[in-house]
Amino acid sequence: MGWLSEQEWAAVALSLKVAFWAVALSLPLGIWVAHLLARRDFPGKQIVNGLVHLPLILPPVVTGYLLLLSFGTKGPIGALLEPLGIVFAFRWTGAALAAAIMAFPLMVRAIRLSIEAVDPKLEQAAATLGASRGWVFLTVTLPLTLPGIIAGAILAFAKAMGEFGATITFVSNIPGQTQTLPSAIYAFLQVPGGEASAMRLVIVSIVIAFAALIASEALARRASRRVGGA
Amino acid sequence: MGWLSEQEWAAVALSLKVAFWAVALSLPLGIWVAHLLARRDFPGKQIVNGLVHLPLILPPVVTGYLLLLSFGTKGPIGALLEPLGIVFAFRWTGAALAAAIMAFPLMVRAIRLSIEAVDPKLEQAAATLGASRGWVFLTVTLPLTLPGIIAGAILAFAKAMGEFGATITFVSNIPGQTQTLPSAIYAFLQVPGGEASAMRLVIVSIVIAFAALIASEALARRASRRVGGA
Amino acid sequence: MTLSVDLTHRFAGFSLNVAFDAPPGVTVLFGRSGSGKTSVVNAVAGLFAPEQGRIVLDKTLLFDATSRVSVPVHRRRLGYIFQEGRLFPHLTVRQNLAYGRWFAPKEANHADLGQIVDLLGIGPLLDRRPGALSGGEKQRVAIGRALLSAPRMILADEPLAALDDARKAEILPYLERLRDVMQVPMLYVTHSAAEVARLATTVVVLEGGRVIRQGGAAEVLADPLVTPTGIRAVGAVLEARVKVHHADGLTELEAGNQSLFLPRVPQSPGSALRIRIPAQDVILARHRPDGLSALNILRGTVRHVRAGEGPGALVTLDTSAGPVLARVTRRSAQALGLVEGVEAWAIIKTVALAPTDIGGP
Amino acid sequence: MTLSVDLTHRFAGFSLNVAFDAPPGVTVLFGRSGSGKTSVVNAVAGLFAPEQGRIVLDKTLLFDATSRVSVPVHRRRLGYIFQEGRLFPHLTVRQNLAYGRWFAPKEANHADLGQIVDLLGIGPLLDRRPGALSGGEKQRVAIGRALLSAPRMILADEPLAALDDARKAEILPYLERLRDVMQVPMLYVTHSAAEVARLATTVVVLEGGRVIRQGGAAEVLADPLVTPTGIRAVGAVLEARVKVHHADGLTELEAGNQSLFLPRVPQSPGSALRIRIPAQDVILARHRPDGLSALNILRGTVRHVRAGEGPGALVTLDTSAGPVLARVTRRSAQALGLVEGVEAWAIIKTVALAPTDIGGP
Amino acid sequence: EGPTVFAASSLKTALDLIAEDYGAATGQTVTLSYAGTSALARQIQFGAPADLYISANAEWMDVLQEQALILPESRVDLLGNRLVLIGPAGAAPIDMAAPLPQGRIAMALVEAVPAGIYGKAALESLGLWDAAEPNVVQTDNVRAALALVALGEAQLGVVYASDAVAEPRVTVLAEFPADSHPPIVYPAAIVAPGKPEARAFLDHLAGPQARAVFDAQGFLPLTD
Ligand SMILES: Nc1ncnc2c1ncn2[C@@H]1O[C@H](COP(=O)(O)OP(=O)(O)OP(=O)(O)O)[C@@H](O)[C@H]1O
Ligand SMILES: Nc1ncnc2c1ncn2[C@@H]1O[C@H](COP(=O)(O)OP(=O)(O)OP(=O)(O)O)[C@@H](O)[C@H]1O
Ligand code: MOO
Ligand SMILES: [Mg+2]
Ligand SMILES: [Mg+2]
Repeated sequence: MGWLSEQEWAAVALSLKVAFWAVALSLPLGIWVAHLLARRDFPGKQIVNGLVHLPLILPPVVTGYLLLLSFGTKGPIGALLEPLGIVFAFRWTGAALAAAIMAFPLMVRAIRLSIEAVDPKLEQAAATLGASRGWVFLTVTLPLTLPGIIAGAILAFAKAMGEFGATITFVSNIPGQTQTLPSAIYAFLQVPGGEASAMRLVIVSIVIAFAALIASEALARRASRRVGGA
Repeated sequence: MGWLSEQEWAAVALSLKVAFWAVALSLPLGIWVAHLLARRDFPGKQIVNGLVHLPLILPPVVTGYLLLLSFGTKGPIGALLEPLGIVFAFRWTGAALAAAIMAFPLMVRAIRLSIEAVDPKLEQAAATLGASRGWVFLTVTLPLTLPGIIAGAILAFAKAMGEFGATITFVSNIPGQTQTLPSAIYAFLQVPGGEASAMRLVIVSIVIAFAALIASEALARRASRRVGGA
Repeated sequence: MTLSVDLTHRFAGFSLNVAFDAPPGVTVLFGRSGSGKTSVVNAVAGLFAPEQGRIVLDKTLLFDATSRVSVPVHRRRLGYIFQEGRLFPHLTVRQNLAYGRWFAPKEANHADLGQIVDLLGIGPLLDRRPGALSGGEKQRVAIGRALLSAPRMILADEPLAALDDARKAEILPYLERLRDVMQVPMLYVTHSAAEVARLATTVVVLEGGRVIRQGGAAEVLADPLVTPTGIRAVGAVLEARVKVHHADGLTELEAGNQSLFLPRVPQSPGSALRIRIPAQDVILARHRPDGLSALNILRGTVRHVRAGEGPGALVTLDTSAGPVLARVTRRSAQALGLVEGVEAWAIIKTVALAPTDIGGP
Repeated sequence: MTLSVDLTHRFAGFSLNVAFDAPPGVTVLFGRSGSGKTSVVNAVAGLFAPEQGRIVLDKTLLFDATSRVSVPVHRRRLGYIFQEGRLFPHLTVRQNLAYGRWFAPKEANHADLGQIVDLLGIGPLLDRRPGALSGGEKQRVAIGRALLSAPRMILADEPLAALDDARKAEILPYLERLRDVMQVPMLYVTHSAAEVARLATTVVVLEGGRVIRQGGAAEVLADPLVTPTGIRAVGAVLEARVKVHHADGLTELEAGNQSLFLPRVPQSPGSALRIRIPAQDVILARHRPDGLSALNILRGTVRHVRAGEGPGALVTLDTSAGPVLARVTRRSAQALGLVEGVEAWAIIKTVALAPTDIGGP
Repeated sequence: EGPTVFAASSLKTALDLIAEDYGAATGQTVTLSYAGTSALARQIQFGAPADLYISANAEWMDVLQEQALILPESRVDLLGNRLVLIGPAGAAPIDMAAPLPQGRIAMALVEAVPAGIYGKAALESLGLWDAAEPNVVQTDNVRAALALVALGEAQLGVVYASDAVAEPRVTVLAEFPADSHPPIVYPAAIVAPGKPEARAFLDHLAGPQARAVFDAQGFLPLTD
């Protein structure tokens, strides 16, 4: 405990919370969008595809700025959601939103690739056995996509842990509320001699990310072992 | 032409050049690493896996800083390479290096997922027909992985077009040499009244990225149509 | 339940133009590799939408290209046994088998899991995943999965191709029971004349995407001009009735007013049976032969003698049990003076009436 | 070229323990579904490394668990026709066929592409990709791909299962030619007694992962105790020699000093042949029968009569052409007084000696 | 060949104008690389091809000077700036002696970014910090803080006077007394070994034409 200050521990805890919820809540949407892009043809598909990739293309500051414009208390969406008690501006929820949006293209791509790899013949077989589209998706497509979903989730988690530019622009940096690990690291790097302190936090980030990676690899391995045989 | 200044056109051209080379040169390595992670077991695999993901986890500034430390003219690797005529520091090559490293985890994941989806039974069949490991990879695994390679390349390209933090930290923001689109956008956002100028560049980014996306979708569709039948 | 199929489709390099009406029972699609059998089955299942056509099952319009009707696959409730297994790799064998039950209506007539598992001999596999099953094991699980989905109709695409004769002999009676007792109609693809003879109510013969012959099993198999899968398939199918089970393990049948002996069959006295007599298993004689190990000798009159291209000839003998076909050499036909109108005896080895060639009507 | 296999492996729930030595020619693995045939073939191919064992092809040690030797799959140069096709989906049929040629040594004895394509009837498919081929078409391309890779040995896992009889009849002679003319050894898995009789030099019968019988094709098929794929497989295999081709399309053979008539065979007079006489296609008589359409009647002495469980009995008749097996009913055996030592005549229908049951020695 | 100038991002508008004039007058192209003060300083530590460095605070210039990366005799405090409290356009001026009104206060990172550090010092010396702290939202640079006020997300902001000038959506509510915080300076220095063109441009920056531009952008030219 002595190694990190109380405020730094708070940043660690917050980063974990933000990354977790960013991934957990965007995952269903990510799966849905990935499925849409992988298996359906509809007008405007390329637009959806482009929008999903947008956060990757734009400098994070721009994304953060656009988030502020739309989800801020004065923004159209922010104003719409506020009466419902959903507030993003200057809250950790906003950090989670920013992280989720920045991580979304990575998540969607991974899941989409996995969905595309599922043999449509198996889905057809399920349909002949009486499963409707929805059930086919739930009982066949989804389980077979598991390795991709795990990969997508871990990519998104890693990205969420590292996201900085959009987050600080959107929800700024309020210690204990929106100060994530990357914000803290950034702050240290701004002042002469801050490198050592920054490195401590970098190491914490790395340890967390490695742990998450190893866990995800084990999960994915189990999922594909189940599919592979034995 | 009047719409963008000469310096801005230079930034567009530079960004394209940087993104292209970042993707083109890292692709073979990305395929190799993805194959390693997908199909081989070796001690330290988790370390390699972790290192690949590192640029995702760390705030981009940190990655940029580490690049500066190691590839700068005074850094150990930079010093090593300089006599060979390979210089990254404050050159567009450095911007490409930064973009490649930042995009690497995305590229590797996409390719890895696709490799994992290739049926090992086909690879076995190729081996029984006399193809050595290398040939199996080139003639069976690689072509079947094409959709993933295209996906990985386009993700990496998008990321390379949008990369900012590591780039500006590593190679600075020198017009015509290291000033990419995101750096130029960032600079505009730093000054009062710069939003409009920034938005013009944002639109240019988006147009380029959409064009690249649509091209990649068409390519991937053709690749998988070939595999699917007909 | 009747199935009416009429469809036209042009693939690159192959055009399909198939129309047939199938009465209740088992309709066998018979034809060489690449003749369009699987395509027809896929169209009935709803997995492939032909450019033109109409498919009606009973009174339900399943597909009509003109009015753009197409009942979704999962509502058709057709138990499809695919040519290539298509087991769910992420589910255990047990879960694969149970998959269709989930979606079947509660009131449907469910087959019994235990019974099917025993029939198919897949008890020891229940908790395994399909990945490492042997070829035949996969096929058996696929059969079980379709049977257990309480289908209104069964679509079977060469379901027994990967199985050994002994296993086939175990499964065929079950399919017969489905047809006769549970009245489940089937569309059945096979290359095996034995399976055709045993199961088929109707045979539809395809060649190059077209129906070249359609009719009752007896009729089609007796036609020497229709030999899509080789001359060995030709044979007569007789209707018979179980007379008595003898103590030495033989069952005596009556066909016309003639007696035929078979190894014991499970049917009880009085029940009707169909027996197939492959033309090449019949020997002809001009006089009633004596002292032969063959127990079944039918008297008849030669209806006609058709000389083939090779050294053989196909003789049709009208007996009181029905027409019997015999393949003999032209040399023998001449030596014996087998010409239209003469009397002759057909000698059929008892045991040549093998179990797989016997079925209910 | 000889193959020696000895391997032991425990899967969860199944243990494999197989050892056999195969002389040059075709070794058929015969056995029920799940008996371990594919596993053995995979071990020979190098796709599966058993826990214990040793595999030697000719003088080359392919695998030895003890000394941890395992020649890499691609160096074994065994043309494997898989049970499930495994065509490369991204290559055209032509490219699939040509795949192995790339890697074969230049000096290898290459089969001719055009010839194989004609044989398999896949000419119109050459520029298509395998995705939408029919089941049988896939299988034919897979056969072609293996044959064209100039293999030192062919591993064939039920290669003809998905094909119709006519197509089988076209392909079998080619496999025979490979065996006889090009001297390519084969390890061949099949459920079909006809294929065994026709191709096998050696038969290895597997059951539950163990070899229960091994021997020459004639010997194993004549053994009524070995009926892994049903009683219909039992039969005698006789060695014969072509005597003369008659004008009416029949070929006269000599076996022992007895004459046998067959529809014209391609072999020239003097060449040796193997013919299979399924036990159930033989009728026995105590007196030389007369006036029958059957041309082939062999005289012999009953060696023994084995009563089975059912109503049947298996009679072995020693003739000068070799032992002939006949399945008759116990009732007939009694009625005719068929006991050891008595004289009897075996009546064999000419055309029952069908082409798929005939092969060179 | 003109000089390459590494300058703190907040100087972009002014320096772009000055460099254009300078180019027109002398025919020399000035290459301007804008980034955060710290990033630029580090890059110079690692051998960046900079001829002139204009920092937004003294600390980073001190670091470079200690490492002998700049020519110490060339170092000048080029510009000054004032710290102001801003609010949305149209808001009423505020008396700094009274407690600050409720509402979020946007500032640059108060421990890391110069404007934030100065701002915190100023609020502390005015006795306002303890009350303000819970309401402070910190951004990675001053411009982002300005944007928060301009968009109405924050009710108050502490920024440089130079930032406030060009943003019509904000008003200056009060100016912090110059003695409430350490002096705000933008030191400039020639990067070793020293290029003549850099000296010429530095001289121009200190000259009257440049001063006029800086003035107009709200900076306080310090060099006399
Ligand atoms: N990896 C494995 N784990 C567990 N059991 C296995 C594994 N691989 C094969 N088996 C079992 O070993 C037995 C033999 O399999 P194999 O594929 O060799 O059978 P086969 O004789 O080829 O059968 P078929 O004729 O049905 O193809 C089967 O019961 C199979 O389920
Ligand atoms: N999508 C397609 N494009 C082109 N040709 C096709 C397509 N689908 C099927 N065919 C062709 O149509 C023909 C009939 O195919 P189908 O699968 O119905 O044959 P089949 O009778 O089931 O043969 P088998 O007994 O070999 O399984 C084949 O020649 C096949 O190659
Ligand atoms: O001009 Mo700065 O270094 O972004 O405050
Ligand atoms: Mg088919
Ligand atoms: Mg097998």
